[in-house]
Amino acid sequence: MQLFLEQMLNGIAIGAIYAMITLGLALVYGILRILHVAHAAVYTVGAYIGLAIFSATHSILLSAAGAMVFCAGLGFLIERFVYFPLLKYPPYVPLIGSIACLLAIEELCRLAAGPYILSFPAQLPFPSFTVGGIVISSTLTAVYCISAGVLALLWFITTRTELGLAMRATSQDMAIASSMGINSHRIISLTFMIGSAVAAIAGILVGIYYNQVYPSMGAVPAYKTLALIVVGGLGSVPGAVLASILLGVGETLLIGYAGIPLPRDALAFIAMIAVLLWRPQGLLGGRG
Amino acid sequence: MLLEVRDLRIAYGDIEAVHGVSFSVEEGELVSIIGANGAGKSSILNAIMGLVPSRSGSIRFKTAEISRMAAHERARAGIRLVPERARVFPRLTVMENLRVGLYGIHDRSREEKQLEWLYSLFPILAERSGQNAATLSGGEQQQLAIARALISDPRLLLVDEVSMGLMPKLVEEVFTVLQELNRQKGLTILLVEQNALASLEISKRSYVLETGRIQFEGESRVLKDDPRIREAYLGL
Amino acid sequence: MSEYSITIGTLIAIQAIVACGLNVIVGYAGQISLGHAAFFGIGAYASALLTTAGGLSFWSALPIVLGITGLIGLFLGLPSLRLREDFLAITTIGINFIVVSVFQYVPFFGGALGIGGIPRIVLFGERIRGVSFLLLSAGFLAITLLICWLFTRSWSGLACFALREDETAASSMGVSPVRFKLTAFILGTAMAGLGGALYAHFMRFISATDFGFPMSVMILSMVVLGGMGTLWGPVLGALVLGILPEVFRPLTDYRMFLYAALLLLMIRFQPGGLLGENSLARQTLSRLKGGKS
Amino acid sequence: MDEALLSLREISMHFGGLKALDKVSFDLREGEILGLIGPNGAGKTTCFNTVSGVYRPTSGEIRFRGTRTDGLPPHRMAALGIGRTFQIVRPFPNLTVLENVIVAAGLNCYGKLIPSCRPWKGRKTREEAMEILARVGLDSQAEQKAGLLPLGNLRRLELARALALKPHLLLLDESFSGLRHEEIAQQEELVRKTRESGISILLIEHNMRVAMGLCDRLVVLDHGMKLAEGKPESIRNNPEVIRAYLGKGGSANAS
Amino acid sequence: MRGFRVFAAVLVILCLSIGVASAAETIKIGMLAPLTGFAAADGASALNSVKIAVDQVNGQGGVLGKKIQLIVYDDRADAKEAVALAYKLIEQDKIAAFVAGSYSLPTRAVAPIFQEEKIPLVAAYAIHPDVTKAGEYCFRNGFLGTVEGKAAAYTAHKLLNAKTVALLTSDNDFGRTLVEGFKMYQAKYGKDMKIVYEQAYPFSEKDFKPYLSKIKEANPDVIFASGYYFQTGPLLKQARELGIKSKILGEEGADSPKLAEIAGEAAEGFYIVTNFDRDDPRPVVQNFLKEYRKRYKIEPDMVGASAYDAFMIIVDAMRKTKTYSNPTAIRMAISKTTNFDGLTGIIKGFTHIGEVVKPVQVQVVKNGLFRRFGVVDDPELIRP
Repeated sequence: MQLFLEQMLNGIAIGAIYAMITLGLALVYGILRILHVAHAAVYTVGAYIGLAIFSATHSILLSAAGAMVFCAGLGFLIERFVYFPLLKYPPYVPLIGSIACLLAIEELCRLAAGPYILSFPAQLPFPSFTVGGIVISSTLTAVYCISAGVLALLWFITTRTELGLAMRATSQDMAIASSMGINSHRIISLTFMIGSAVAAIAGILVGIYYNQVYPSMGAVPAYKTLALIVVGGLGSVPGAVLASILLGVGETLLIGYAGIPLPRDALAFIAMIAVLLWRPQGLLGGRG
Repeated sequence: MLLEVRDLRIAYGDIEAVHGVSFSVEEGELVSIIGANGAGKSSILNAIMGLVPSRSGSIRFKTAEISRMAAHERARAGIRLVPERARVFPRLTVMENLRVGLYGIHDRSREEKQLEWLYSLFPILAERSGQNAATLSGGEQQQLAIARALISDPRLLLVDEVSMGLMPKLVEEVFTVLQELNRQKGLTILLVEQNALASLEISKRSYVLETGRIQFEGESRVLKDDPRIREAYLGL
Repeated sequence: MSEYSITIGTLIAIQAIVACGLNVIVGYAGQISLGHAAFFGIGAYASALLTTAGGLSFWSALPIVLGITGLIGLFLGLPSLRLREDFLAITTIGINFIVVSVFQYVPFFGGALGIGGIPRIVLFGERIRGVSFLLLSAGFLAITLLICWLFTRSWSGLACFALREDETAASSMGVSPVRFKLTAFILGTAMAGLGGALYAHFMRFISATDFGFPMSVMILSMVVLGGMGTLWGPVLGALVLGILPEVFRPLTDYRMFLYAALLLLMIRFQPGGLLGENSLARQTLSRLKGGKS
Repeated sequence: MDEALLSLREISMHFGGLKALDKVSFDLREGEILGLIGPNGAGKTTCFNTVSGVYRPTSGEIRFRGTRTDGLPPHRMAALGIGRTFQIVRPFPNLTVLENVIVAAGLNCYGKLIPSCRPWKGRKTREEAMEILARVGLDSQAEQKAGLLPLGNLRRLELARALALKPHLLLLDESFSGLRHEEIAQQEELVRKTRESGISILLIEHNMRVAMGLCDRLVVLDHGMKLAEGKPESIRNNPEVIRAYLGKGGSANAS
Repeated sequence: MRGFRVFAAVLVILCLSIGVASAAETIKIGMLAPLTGFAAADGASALNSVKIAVDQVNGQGGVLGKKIQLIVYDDRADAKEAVALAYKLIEQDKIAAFVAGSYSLPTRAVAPIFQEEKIPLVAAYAIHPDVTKAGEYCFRNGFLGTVEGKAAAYTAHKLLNAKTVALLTSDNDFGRTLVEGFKMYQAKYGKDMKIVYEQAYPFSEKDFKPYLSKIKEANPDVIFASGYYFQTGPLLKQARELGIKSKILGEEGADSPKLAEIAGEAAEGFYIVTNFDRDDPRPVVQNFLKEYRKRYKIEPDMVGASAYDAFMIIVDAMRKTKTYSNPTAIRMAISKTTNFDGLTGIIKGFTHIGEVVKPVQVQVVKNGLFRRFGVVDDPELIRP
């Protein structure tokens, strides 16, 4: 029982981290119908910028804020200069652009910060608990609190603010939304910026959680998150979050109990194909 | 003149759908453009709203040339559209759909009043306010689309084929509401309709459109009995 | 001709064969596939296993390899019949990841150690290597191109074009979408299998990582950059993307960055491909001809 | 009854809760031009799509030359001898005009393995296709990319493609919409000639002038139900039809 | 269009900037290393160390009066690229010998080529058995997986007195052969040491808690966790977070200054079997450490040390035979290497298939640094 609970707690934490990365992708897909693989590059850059600021100031808050701003800018640039001009082409064209973007940014990170794995020695000011023999470390607490906070904030923005309403309206019918006075260009850019800012937090969190930041840290998330947004229902943000957490827990339990040495990415895609066969629109997908 | 359209041409790729139409709407008027389907009516409304680019011609609204403005700028200038087939946001609730209509207008006191008024106009929307718009029936969606356009107090309301696919009784109701809005609140409405007789009934003036051209125009009272209408529709 | 350029040339020829196969699926039949490297790998593993564990010669193994890859292609082409574009794109990525992990984690396929000791191809009693391997690959590339060319001239090819352009209209002309989409998948994946078999016997040692998703992207980039749906596009794409990294070689540290940046610029400014409609090459060509375009 | 080429019996089509078609029945006789008309949203296109095999009707029966066809996919319908055009033209834009027509000429090759591997660039095929193009007046544009044609020519191209199937029945989906006056006249002429060559025609048309002038008989749909059926003159004077088209009016000024 | 013109201009400039390096009368030694891509850190490490070696040799006046010129290409740890580059090194650069500074995959692919062209190859840290099997021209300065596995088992059994062990293995070629070696030792000498848990984990794994939770239940004396430092680092941290008290033993993949950075406190008391002893008092080691720290402001690692030795073994052979142009002689000299004073220990020699024979080092982390813990030099164990 204790083992099971430990596994669950850990699985949820992993799922929460997945969710933070997948969120931005789901947001972007929902609004532009683009598979934004380069999102993983934004996440990597977030970790690097966060680490750089942290090394200079030793303030994790400043580091997070700086990384968010920087990544929001990066997301904006990618949207404006890569995706926007390619929107009228079939989806594989922006996808290749996106992959090229991912590679280029990864390489830039390596050139700027060196090929070595850098450690992210930040201590997050979160307590650790021991409940009934189960240890919940401070990093785990941090992952829970921060991801819950980010998710709540995002939920608040999308459901309770005018901006969120405009984002949702734009993703459902861009033309009609603009005929209601919504500047859809700006909303698209803002969506990218929000998604990218969240990716920055995810990057920093992962960096601290595993205590490593390196150029190719986005390689696995880049494609795995694609499977996750499909499982969740393309474009559905709550679906993506649900899928991420389910996958985190599922992976952990499978590995913990079945002892299958399958790489996790393949597991995600197997889950995706299973879901597609059973429910082609995804777990929470709207359009079938 | 609130809206003045001169020699408007609209093309999709190589195919020109509207071959140079001119018409105008005065403040407080209810004007209808009628014609069988495929005549290009919706294209005209979409071009005024800015959803479809016009190839040439001018669109003046409140003396300003708007034909090169973005759709959201036109919306902010006071033009609102009730689109064909309603096109409500399916995964927003009724309430949220209405709120989208208020985007960029920050006057909370007015919001309450407007909602109250719209709910009295369309009681069913009050009942369904928490439901996703996709769950509404066709008629309810159409009412929601009208309410969504009205909530911002537009200067000019563009209404695109509200009668399409609706049961006759609902058509009547919707037209009555439009007429009341025009008469009692002085709302300027440009109506595009296939349902000729109902449109002629409530509008002051009408334009009859056939394959992308305005064939004739006049006072609706007079046109009602014009045999040319029947001809345009039924090919007599 | 040095072994170095022969090696580069051989690899380009092999990749061009695989790219031609993808072109049949994506360019001719209009079906998205982002996991083509999986079939490249299936071909390589099939040939490697048949010639090592199976003891067959390359030539007797080849038809079996083509059959296996074509059959698996048919099976994996089935999702294309019911999935929307984006779902299909991601599903094919998934197939790539799954196939690679099967190679990597199932001991039958050599697991993480890969498969080594793959024999050389023997032709007319001669062990093929160096220039002869290049010529052999070029020969196979020529055959592949010939098949592509014949395909575009066959009713099947025409049916695929029609499907690519407009599925609804095509089916109302009597073209069965199921039949011809699957035809394209079988043909395209069999070509990837051919490339895979050549690759296995050229490298004589293969491991799963050679056929990962980055390889799929590389192949797709070749097709898109060269000009999708054109006969020579994939070959041109393979040439450009095969030679560029070598040209950038002296810039060691900046090489991959420049490569990625160039790919980005090319796709950004020539999204239709170098030989595609309205491409710079076509425009120049028509300007040179002086005729009206 | 026996001579009916195409017959629909109690066809219903439901999309979720929406009844797009409600028990529609009618017959099309050999050699006839039958018009399917009705106001926007009346269910014409849905009806058309059940006949052409795009939709499988929720209930009811469709027979073509005696065999039951409801639920068959479009390519099987084509093989049975039903050609169609599209309301929103669907050319194969990157193929030439000639190739567009040749696609349809391959009808007999697509079903079998060996013939489908034969080349399509034969002289005979080409000549046949050119002949059809000449019939619709597109022979001079044969080598042009179809995507570059103006709408009027695209409508003719669609007709040519359908003719290349050598069909018994031609389904024309608003083949006149978006055309200019002179083009409409040409197109009408083409349709008449087609019928004279022995091909029966079912058409959807909202341009009443065309429908009235061209069709032998008309079926009027409204709100998914058949409202009337008969010769153009009787339809024209049918008060229910007039009301369906022009609307009722009169009662809107309640206040 | 303007954008395209800029792009074209960039392209032209790039092409022009690629000059042709002309070489004076030097001895050319080739090397492939993954300088970009996922393995870039190891590539950099290997290259940095070999550069020191080159400068040291040239500082002493070179070999046989000639300077050594190192020619390095980036293979991105990709077999395809490596094959082409091997030919480039052989034909265009006409190298005299080759240092394989890359991973198993590319090294395994190029070994037959050097064998065929009769150019001596010394693999630095590639561990696949096939590398040396390519022929008599191929040598390896790193340990075979089985050797290191046996050494690890010995360490756990004799040095750490384990009665129960858990094996958590990186699922790649090295991890698998390590386990093989570990079990070979256990079957022969360690019947009283029980394997209570055995599991392979995929290479991309970063989260070991599912495995560790199970291991915690089994509560072994020693956990033998193979893998690279970017895997073992988080593993240590997570193990200690879960409250696991078992001793943890890793292998040379974890031999990186980055390990302690990543694992922090949790790295203390972590053992590895490896190919480099930092507390070795011999001048060759201490000079290297000093120079490396001075130049690169970072701690050197096993990868670098192995590459350094691979290079030095070649140089040593050239000096001994007094030739740099006769590959057969160089090859013979390498195969006859005895008691070579190497950075990674006293190299006793090479077996007839080209595998190195030298002691396996056991290190332990103290105050964030790897320190000597012991040496495994039982000839029974270290002879492949």
